[in-house]
Amino acid sequence: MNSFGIEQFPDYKVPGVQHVDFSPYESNGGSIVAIAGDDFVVIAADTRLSSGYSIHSRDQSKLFEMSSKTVLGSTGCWCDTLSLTGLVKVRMQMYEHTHMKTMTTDAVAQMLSIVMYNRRFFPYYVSNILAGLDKDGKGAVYSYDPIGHCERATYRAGGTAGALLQPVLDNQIGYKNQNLSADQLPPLTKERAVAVASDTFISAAERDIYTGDSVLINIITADGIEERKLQLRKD
Amino acid sequence: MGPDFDFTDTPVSTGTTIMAVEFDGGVVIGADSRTSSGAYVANRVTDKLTQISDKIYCCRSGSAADTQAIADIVAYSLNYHRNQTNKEPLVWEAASEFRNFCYNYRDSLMAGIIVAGWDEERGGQVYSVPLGGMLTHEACTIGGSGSSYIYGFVKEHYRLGMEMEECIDFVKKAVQHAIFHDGSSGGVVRIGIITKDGIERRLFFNTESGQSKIEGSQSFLV
Amino acid sequence: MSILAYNGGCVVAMRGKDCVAIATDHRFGVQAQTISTDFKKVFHIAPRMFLGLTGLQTDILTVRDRLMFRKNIYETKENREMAPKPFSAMLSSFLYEHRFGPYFIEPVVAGLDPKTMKPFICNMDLIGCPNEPDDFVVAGTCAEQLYGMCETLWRPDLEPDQLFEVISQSMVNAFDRDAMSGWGATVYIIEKDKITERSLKTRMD
Amino acid sequence: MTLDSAPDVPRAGFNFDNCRRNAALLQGGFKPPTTTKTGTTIVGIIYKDGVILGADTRATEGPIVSDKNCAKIHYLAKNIYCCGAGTAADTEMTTDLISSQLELHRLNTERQVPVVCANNILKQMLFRYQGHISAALVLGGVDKNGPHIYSIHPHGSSDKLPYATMGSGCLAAMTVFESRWKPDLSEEEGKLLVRDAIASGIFNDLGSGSNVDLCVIRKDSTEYLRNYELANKKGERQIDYRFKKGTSATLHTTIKDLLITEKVQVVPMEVS
Repeated sequence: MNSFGIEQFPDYKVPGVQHVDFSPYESNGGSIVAIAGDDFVVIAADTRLSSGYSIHSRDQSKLFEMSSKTVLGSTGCWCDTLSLTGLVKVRMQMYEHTHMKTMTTDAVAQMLSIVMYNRRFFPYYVSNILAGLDKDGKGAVYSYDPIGHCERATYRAGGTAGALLQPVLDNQIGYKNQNLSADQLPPLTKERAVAVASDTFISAAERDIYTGDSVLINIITADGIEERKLQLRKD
Repeated sequence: MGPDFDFTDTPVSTGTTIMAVEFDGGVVIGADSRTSSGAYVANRVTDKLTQISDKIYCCRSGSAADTQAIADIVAYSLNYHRNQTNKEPLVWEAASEFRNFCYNYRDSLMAGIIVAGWDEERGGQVYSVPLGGMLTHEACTIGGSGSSYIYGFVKEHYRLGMEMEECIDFVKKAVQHAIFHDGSSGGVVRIGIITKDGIERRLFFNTESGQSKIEGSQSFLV
Repeated sequence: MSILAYNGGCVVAMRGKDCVAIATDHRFGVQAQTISTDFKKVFHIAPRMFLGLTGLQTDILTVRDRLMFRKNIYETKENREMAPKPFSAMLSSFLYEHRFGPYFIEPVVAGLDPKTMKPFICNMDLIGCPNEPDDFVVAGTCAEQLYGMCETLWRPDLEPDQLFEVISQSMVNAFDRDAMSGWGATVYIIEKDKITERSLKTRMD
Repeated sequence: MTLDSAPDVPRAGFNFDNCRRNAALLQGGFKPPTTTKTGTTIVGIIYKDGVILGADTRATEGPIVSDKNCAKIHYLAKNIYCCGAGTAADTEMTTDLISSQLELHRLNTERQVPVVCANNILKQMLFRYQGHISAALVLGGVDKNGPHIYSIHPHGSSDKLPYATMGSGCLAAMTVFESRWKPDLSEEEGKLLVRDAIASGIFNDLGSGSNVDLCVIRKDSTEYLRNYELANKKGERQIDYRFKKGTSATLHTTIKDLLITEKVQVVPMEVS
């Protein structure tokens, strides 16, 4: 610091010397959980939008219906979420008009990765989880990091309470550490997936201040998308 | 990612307008009533005219904690002094006590104080102890963040030898202008008139006319 | 990285019906490097009381020794066993003494009151703010994961056997999602008449 | 704690032994650890027969709730209570310390301690520590001069007010008071007003949450209403998370028996 001559300033606050930082990113909170089954996929997100210590909205869906078989859950910096989902929707429409068919979940997953990597050095600050039925009709969950790394999984938690929820899914969906042999593992039913997803949100709302108000659950099957809503803590 | 907002790190300060004017037979002191913590108004009915002894008051500006602490210490010390000597303290003694603290601890204090009062020896007096701990005797002085907006007003309208009511009106108008222009000054105008008979307090609400006046109303002293 | 995460590790304690459980992982590391896998962060300090300390290893050992010293003086002076409640109060004021130069630890106390046999759990932040809930307390690098697990699995009035399963599953699944803790775990179930110590089979990565 | 046989027992008061080491560690690029904060909404009002204090019950460590039901209204004396916001340990220890000083003062003077006395001791202590003890307090009590509410900031300034709010939810709570507080409220009106102010903090400020605590101090009685209202309950879980015995794989088990069995054994004495 000496080369800038800063050392001449006293080490207490001097009136008039202020520097303003502008940060392009903001964390608006929220969590997502997605669980894939054999012929269905469940994706859930809370509806609280906040920043700092204040709540912007108690009823903001973070689930975006990309097609009848694909839903994208996105949290993080909400303005980035909006611009990213808008862009993906446009690209999907262009694809539909060019190829005369709707993009499959796998294709959306790949495209989302590319769209995000395009902003490698000024990334979208978002935590994305894509859920849908793949081209064989099986449930699929894709999770992303902010610069577009894409990974297929059977269950995934993301957002501000991601760290709280992921081990619960490991345990209750993945039956990790349960001392069970392969034939003892019960098959995953739709009801259980929905129940675990909503229970995880009840737990997250207890401990994460950014998760709460209510949780929206989308259940995607070959018949379409069913939507459910569950109330959470409001504080 | 935790919230950055932390109210405990924001110091509370009386971003203030304070003022004092001498007249023949006493002094008029005035202040706004806003205490802010960053952008939040922590107290909108503050009394910045703080009693030091029967006929000596100070107007506080700067850090609320610092000025309250110094005022308490000086009030204690003058009270002790009075008990020891059986004499009412002089305004100058109070002012120099303030100066001593403000100067000795000038690196760690944020305090701009006006000391005003009446004593047997020299009548009504106004002393100013600004940020670095200087002490000056002035017939009319202003202080605090709001004062920079009213230097012109004061220069234009201050005359030596004003009557008491003229002084009151002058102080009231000056503080009202400062309240209007300065974001960290606000609320009501509190005025004190110190003469040989003690203090008379007046309160002017921030109404359109500015005339709404309640005398002898109960105020919340610090 | 926070200094509290320099050596890694985690501790969790839970209340059950007339019993308490406390669990610790076994890892001692230096940042990402695992040095040893037999460092238990839970210490047996009175017949029915355990103290768990997570954070900087050097401070864990220092604080444990200093507390034992103070506890021994108390027991010498009072000629009785120290109950968990006064022990926590002592720990809290010890940590707050170092308010402006803290020990980088997060303590957990679990035990049964020697007279009433009532379960007691307590945790603190590094400057000694006590927290005595009636469900569970967590500390360490995977505190968030532990909160998620415990909030989901814990329920009131768990019997010792069930309490063991709940605390084990909570801890093992939580530290599997944390690179700084794990590598084995030990669970202590404290009951009126016995203490059961079980070491768990876990992933070693 | 002074004991001749243990001359190494530390003296009372703060200990700065670790400061140099900790500063060196922080220089090495480590982030300072977070302490438990009470984001908090705390309030106090004067009503017809005394004062009512109120607080929420959430303590946070960054974005995580570390205590869902903590008590933020602290006892100072029979007629004085104090709500604390800021660093949880600081508010807890500061109020405890002042409480014992007030008790000693009461025993020395044989009088009920006035509220100003608590205010002065608190502000002088906080000023001495120049804001490093981050305790933002709402002090309330009733003495022979009547009811008093003080709000005390961490740097040691205090304001005497008819109604005060503090903490991260102060703005939300203040809106309720600014629109509905008036002099000479009845006790029921006062409790409702304080409840509403705390509730507005709980629901609109993320740093505050869980339940409402109240404390009503009258001329000659005090009522501490812990968990006056349970504003937020945990949701009902849909699955019973019970594990079969043996779900967690164990390597080995040791059982330590704590039962002390006494047996009387008669030892025959040698008879000459």
